[in-house]
This record gives sequence, structure tokens and C-alpha cells, in this order.
Amino acid sequence: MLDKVGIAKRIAKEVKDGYYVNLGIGIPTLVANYVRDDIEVEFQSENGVLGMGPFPFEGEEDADIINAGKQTITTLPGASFFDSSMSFSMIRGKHVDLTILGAMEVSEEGDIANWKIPGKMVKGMGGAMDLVASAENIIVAMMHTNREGESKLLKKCSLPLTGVGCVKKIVSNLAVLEVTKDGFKLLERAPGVSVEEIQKATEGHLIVEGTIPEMKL
Amino acid sequence: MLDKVGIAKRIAKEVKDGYYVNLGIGIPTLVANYVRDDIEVEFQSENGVLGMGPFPFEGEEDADIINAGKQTITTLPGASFFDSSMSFSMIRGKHVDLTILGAMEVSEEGDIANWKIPGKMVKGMGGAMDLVASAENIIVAMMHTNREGESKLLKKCSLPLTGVGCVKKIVSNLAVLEVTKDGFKLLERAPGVSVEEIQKATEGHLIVEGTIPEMKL
Amino acid sequence: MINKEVANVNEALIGIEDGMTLMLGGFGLCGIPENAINALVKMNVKELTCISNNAGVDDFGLGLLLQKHQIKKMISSYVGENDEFERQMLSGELDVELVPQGTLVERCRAAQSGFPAFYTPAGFGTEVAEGKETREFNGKMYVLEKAFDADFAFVKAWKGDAAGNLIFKGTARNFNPAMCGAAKITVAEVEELVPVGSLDPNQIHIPGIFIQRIFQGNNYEKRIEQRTVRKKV
Amino acid sequence: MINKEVANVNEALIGIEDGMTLMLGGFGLCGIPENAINALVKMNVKELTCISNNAGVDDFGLGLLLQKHQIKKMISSYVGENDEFERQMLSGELDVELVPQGTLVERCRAAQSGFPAFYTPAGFGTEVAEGKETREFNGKMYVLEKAFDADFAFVKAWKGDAAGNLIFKGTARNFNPAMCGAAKITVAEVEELVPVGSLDPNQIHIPGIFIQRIFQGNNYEKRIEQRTVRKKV
Repeated sequence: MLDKVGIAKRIAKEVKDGYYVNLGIGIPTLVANYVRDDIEVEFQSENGVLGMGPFPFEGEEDADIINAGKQTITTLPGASFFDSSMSFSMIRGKHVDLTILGAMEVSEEGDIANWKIPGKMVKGMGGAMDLVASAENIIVAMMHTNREGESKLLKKCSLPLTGVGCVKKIVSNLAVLEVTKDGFKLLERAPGVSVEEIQKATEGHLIVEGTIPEMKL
Repeated sequence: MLDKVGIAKRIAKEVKDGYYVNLGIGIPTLVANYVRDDIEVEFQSENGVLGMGPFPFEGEEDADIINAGKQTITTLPGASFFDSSMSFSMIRGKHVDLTILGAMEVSEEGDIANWKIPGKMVKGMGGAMDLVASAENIIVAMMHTNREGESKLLKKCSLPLTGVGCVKKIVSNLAVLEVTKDGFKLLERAPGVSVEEIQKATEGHLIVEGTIPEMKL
Repeated sequence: MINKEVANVNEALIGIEDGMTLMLGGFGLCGIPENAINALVKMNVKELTCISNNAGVDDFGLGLLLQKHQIKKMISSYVGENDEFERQMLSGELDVELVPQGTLVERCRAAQSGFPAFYTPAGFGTEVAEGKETREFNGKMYVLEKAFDADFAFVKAWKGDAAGNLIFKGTARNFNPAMCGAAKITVAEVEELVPVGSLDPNQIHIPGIFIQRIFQGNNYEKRIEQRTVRKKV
Repeated sequence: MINKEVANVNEALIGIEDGMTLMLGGFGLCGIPENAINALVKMNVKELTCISNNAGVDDFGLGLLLQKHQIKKMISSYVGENDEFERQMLSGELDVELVPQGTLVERCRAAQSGFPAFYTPAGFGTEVAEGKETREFNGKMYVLEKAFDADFAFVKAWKGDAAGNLIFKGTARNFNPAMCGAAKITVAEVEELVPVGSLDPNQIHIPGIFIQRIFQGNNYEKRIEQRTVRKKV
């Protein structure tokens, strides 16, 4: 079973040379730390920066330079700042190659819910609805089940949706799955996790074809 | 009767303190020369400049700094350059206070035609359609009649329209007229021009109320 | 040059009334019009509708207006940093319209640019699209979204001049440019009001035509929400 | 940093084919992609649809492509400076779609920004609106206009870096920024290719993400159409 860092490490392997990548808040933010350093990737943050670097050294924080998670950041050579309108031109216009974000629920049809629990929690969708409605390449980083052990990979989402039919790939603490027209296709198992455990944790239709390899990190 | 400079001088009196003004090609361009110098006005050109100054001194022309008529220009302190998209945000968004442009024909309902003579001449509308569709304050600079002596202030335009019901005021070589819901209301006569001459040169409905003063330049 | 400079924040706020709709720039606490917000708190104007990407934190930014119940309705994309906000929203005291972030900024830009409406893919198939027209273009579904209609826009820039020209810094730019000229009156506060003519005309982010009032702000706190650092090795 | 630099204009044009739709920046002859146009003339690609505010003059800019009958259709707002253009248009050799200038640039920006369509007041009641949907918002009539769909965009900037970041100069900016990323492939030519990291991130007009190929242009003629001067007294 993977921890958050493990999920981030596995997703990092999906990042290809020449990709512009938007990272959501939480686990996705960690992905930047594990991308191979022999490829060129630029990170975009929807609040208006392209070419993000690592966090600043202590004492070098600048209140005017943050990411979408409101964390202080730095920029790399070749970086640029722009306004929110242009930022979403990049996102909606499909100039961003890969979007990695978290989810509360994903359905076997690729629907995603991650912004609201009616009557209980409403943080808002932020830029997630624009991202999932536009990106051709969306990877969801999530826990396979909630704290009560209930599956978060469902036939139908129970929570208000963020987007419909948009998720292409899921990396959970248990597995890597592809969302196909027939359901969740199991691609890889997390280290030490069996197909049966994944099956048990998946409410939606799970497709298991042949031997499922254990993932390499 | 006014010449082109006279028309420009009369229109210049319509320019008020604090106005952002877009000047069309031809007579309107001349208006800038005659605006009172005790008021603050900024000239916008739709190709992407606000705060235009006079033409450059010989030898100081810059191919990268032109107006919408493709003439070399200079800028004044406080000027800015921007792209065409933002330029039309200024125009469509009603941030430009006054638009002055030429016309081939104007109708008594305020329609204007100035971009095409079917089968004969097609220059294109440039920014004129955006300007007339958006501006609340449009003054047309034009000759009252064509070379054959036929009126250009008509009941209905015969040429393809640039915009409908948008012209508010006309300064011609013969008169100043306001476009009202009942037709062309005569406001002022050009020096030495009689109401009868104006009436004869106006095909559309001309409203003459009381004594019509001669314009002051 | 048309002069937009006003003496101070109080002069900049003349005309603000109860029940008005305001736009406020900023992303989180980054690039928010601190001086204008503090003055709105002091003048105790009520029943406001606020268009702002976020709602501040409990004791800073728009959180200050929320504390005093000056806000009737918030139009935002993300409000997760503010407990008092969540409390007022879940109790029904506060009316909230949540809008996808890209749609939020484009509804500002549409107002700025004279577009009444546009089609966007964001929110199709979700409750955001409920009651709105949806439509297919080239095999994909889109939602019709409309321009905002606001009374005042408050923006904060890094540098500006009396002509109203603005330059923003870093990610403090965010929603500020799209709100300029998107309301009947746009008020810009700047960290540094520089002499007219000292800004490079080629490098102005927002030309003065979009601004009605500008003033030199002061006492900027520029609070950091998530101070995240790494250690020097 | 993702490297977009290509060695020269020929490499930048790889993939251009007969019948393609091209966007070309510039206003009149100001800010046009001179190197790309000259190379398109040389490679003699045919049946092009060109989206460009103007059509050059008889012997420069797009006029060179018109002379060789390489253009099947022009989509422009103003074409008054080109006799050969007018001749081909009136004779029916050339298909022409005239579009209001603000609509022209916004149809580029819509393609750049993922908006399929928008409503604009320009052209309502004129032949521009014929066959298009019209609609009332708040008592005013608007026309539905759609995003362009182009294969290549050619833009010209003042300075740029290998990451594709661009800065334009003066009114040579015009249509160039809205065309960046508005076609499948955007090619930028620059007067000066500067080292990555030497441009101020706060002052970049177009971030590199919108650009696929960039090269150092040469032999810029930058012809002036209307040299208008005053005498020193």
C-alpha cells in the first residue's frame, strides 16, 4: 500500500518530457519533487505563474509570489507571471498538457467529485471545474477508500460533480487504474497489495485482464 | 461652407475635458489639432495605443509606432501600448467616451454606411463596426453631398450598413445636425450657408425649429 | 493626460452605498485591496454583494467584512480558508454563489470588454450549469455564462501613475486586471504612485482608461497564508 | 525550461501544406512576420486561407502571396491598401470574408482560450450578421461569433527566449498576442532572441506555453506605410 509520497512518486512517472503540468492542492503538489531530472517540465499554477521552482529558502519568501495553494514559491529561469484570465486561457485552451488533482469520488464513467459535501463542507471548486472540463489528460491522486473503508471508486458519484466523463487515470494508495468505457481497468497493483484487495475496495466495475503487475516506483 | 479643416475645427469643440477619444481615418484625424489646450483629452487608436501625441519630427519616425491610419506617430507621457484584444475591450466596453468617424451615408434613423460600395469598392470595415455598435457618443464627419451633388443624409442608406441607429451627431460642410427619433434636427449652419441650402442638400427628414444660428469656430 | 488621482481612500470610496455589488481583486490574501477593505469595514456599509475569488481569512481581508455581517452575498470560486464564512454559509445567513475560477474571471473580463455572454466548458454536467443554457459546439458541450454587473471594482497594483496606468507584481496580479473597468467605477490602490511618464508605455499591464480613481495606499500588511520554505543546506 | 528554439525559418515551417488555414499577426505592415511570409512565398504553398487584419501592400507582406496567387481566401477587417487584392476580390479570384476588427481579434483569442463562441454587438443589423444567430441581452442586440480553427499561427515579436516567452514593441504588438496558441502550431519570429532568464517574468507579454517554435529572424525591413512627420521649428 502506498502513502501519499508513494502516490506522488508513481504519478511523477506519468510526467513526460516537454509537458506543461498543473498540480492541484495536496498530494499533487508533492509530484513536483519526484519528476525525473533528465526531462524538461514546466509547472503552471492557475493563480498566474508558469515555471514554478521549489519553495523559497527561509527568509526569502515573497508574499506576492505564491501558488494556488497559497504557499510561498520561487520561479525558475524562463518563468512568467500573468493574470487569471490568461491563466485560464492556458487551461481552457488545452495548452496545459497534464492536470493532476485530488478527488473525493470518481465514477466508472470518469465523473469526478471533489468540491462539496452538501450541508457539511463547501470549499468551492476553485479552478478544478475549468481544469477537468478542458484537460485531455487528467490523473487523479486519491485514497482508494474513505476512513470508514468505503470505496471512493464508484458506479456513480454520490457527491455533487466537478466534471463528467473526464478522468483518464487514477493513482490510488492501492492501484493504478485507467478509466475506460467499460469501467475501471486495473493496470498496476501497489507493492504488497493483491488484486482481491483492490477488487474489494472498488465499488465500480473493475476490469482485470491477465496478470496485473506490481508497480515500480 | 466648411472645408475639411473647418469640419475638424467644429468637431473639436465637441471634445470635453476628461474624454478618451477614438479618431477615424481622414477628417477625424485632423480633429486632434484643434482641441482646446486647456482641457485634458487622450486619443486612442484601435491598433493599440492610448495617449497619442503629434506626428514625429523628421528622422524620428519609428516603424513600430503608428496609428490606425498607418501613419507614424508619437506618444505623450502617460501613454500605453496594448494588443488589439485589449484595444477593443476599451471600445466595446464603452471606456472610450467619443468616437469620431467618416461616413458615405447616414440615415435619418442614425444608420451609417462607410465600408463598401458593392461591386466597386471594398476597403472593409476595420474597427468601425465595433466602434459604432458600442460607442454612446458618435460624431460623424462628412460632406453633406457627393460629387454629383446628391445628398448623403438620407431617409434610408442605400449602401451596406456599418451600424444601425447609432449616429448621434453629424458635422458636415454645411451644418451641425442631431439625429433624433423624428429625423435630422438642424442645430447650426456653416458660415454663409442658408437653411434652404441645407434643406436642399438633405434627402432625409430635416427638422428646423426656430432660428438656426451660424456656427462659431 | 487625464488625472485620476484622489487624495486618499476615503475620497476613493465616495458613492459607495448599502446594497451595492463590489468586485475585489486578489487570490487568497495575495494582491487584495487592503486599504479599500479596511475603509469599507470602517464606513460600515451593509448588504454588500462581493465578487472575489476568495473570502479572506477570519481576521483579514474580506473576513473582516464577514465578521461584521456587512456581506449579504459572496460570489467566489474557493472559500475554504475561512471558518466564519463556512459557518454563515451553512447556517444560511450568507448567500453564496460558487463559480468556477476561469468562469469567474471571464465574467469580469466580459463586463470589462463589452461582451454580454460567452460559452465555456467549465461546469457542464454539474450543479453550476443548473438553470443555464447549455449547447453543443463541435461535439462538446458548453454552458452559457454572463458578464457581471457591478457598481465598484477595487483593485490593488504594485505601481501606478496619476493617469491610472497600473503594473502588478508576481502572482499578486491574479484577478486584478480583469476587474479594471468591469464595474461602473474602478478604484485602484497602489504600493507606489510614480510620476506620470516614468512607466514604460510598453510594459503597462492596465492602461489608465479602465481606472476612475487611483490613490497611494499605505501600511500594506501583505500577509502570507501558507509560509512554506525549505532549509538551506 | 521547455526549449522551443528552431534553427531557422525553414525548420519553423515544417508541416505547412497546401490548403491550410494560417493566422498572421500585424496591423498594416507593422509587426508582420516578415521572415515567415517570405519563406511561404519561396516554398510556394498554395490554396491558403489567411486570417490577418490586413492584406499587405502590392509588393510587401501578404501582397507577395497574393501576387503569386497562393491565397484562396482572406479573412480580414481592412484591405484598402492593396490594389491587387481589390482586383482579385472584385474579379472573384479571391474569396474574402470581412470581419469587424474587434470580432476578428476576439475570434483569435477565443481559439487561444478555449471558448467556442461569444456574443458581440459589432455588426448587428449589417450584412456581417447575415446567417448568424442574433440575440438580445439587457435590451441590446448581439451577434454570435465563433472561434477560428487554424493550422498555423505566425507571429512576430521584438524579443523572445528559447522558452517561447515574447515581448512586443509599441503598436507592433496588435494582433500578435491573440494569435499565440490560437492555431495548432504557433511559430514566433523575433528581432532578438535573448538568453533564457534575461526577460523579467513580470513583463512577459506572451508566456512560452502558447508557442511551439521560435527563431531568430533576420533582415527585417519594417516598412512604413504612411511616413507622416512634422518639421522642426
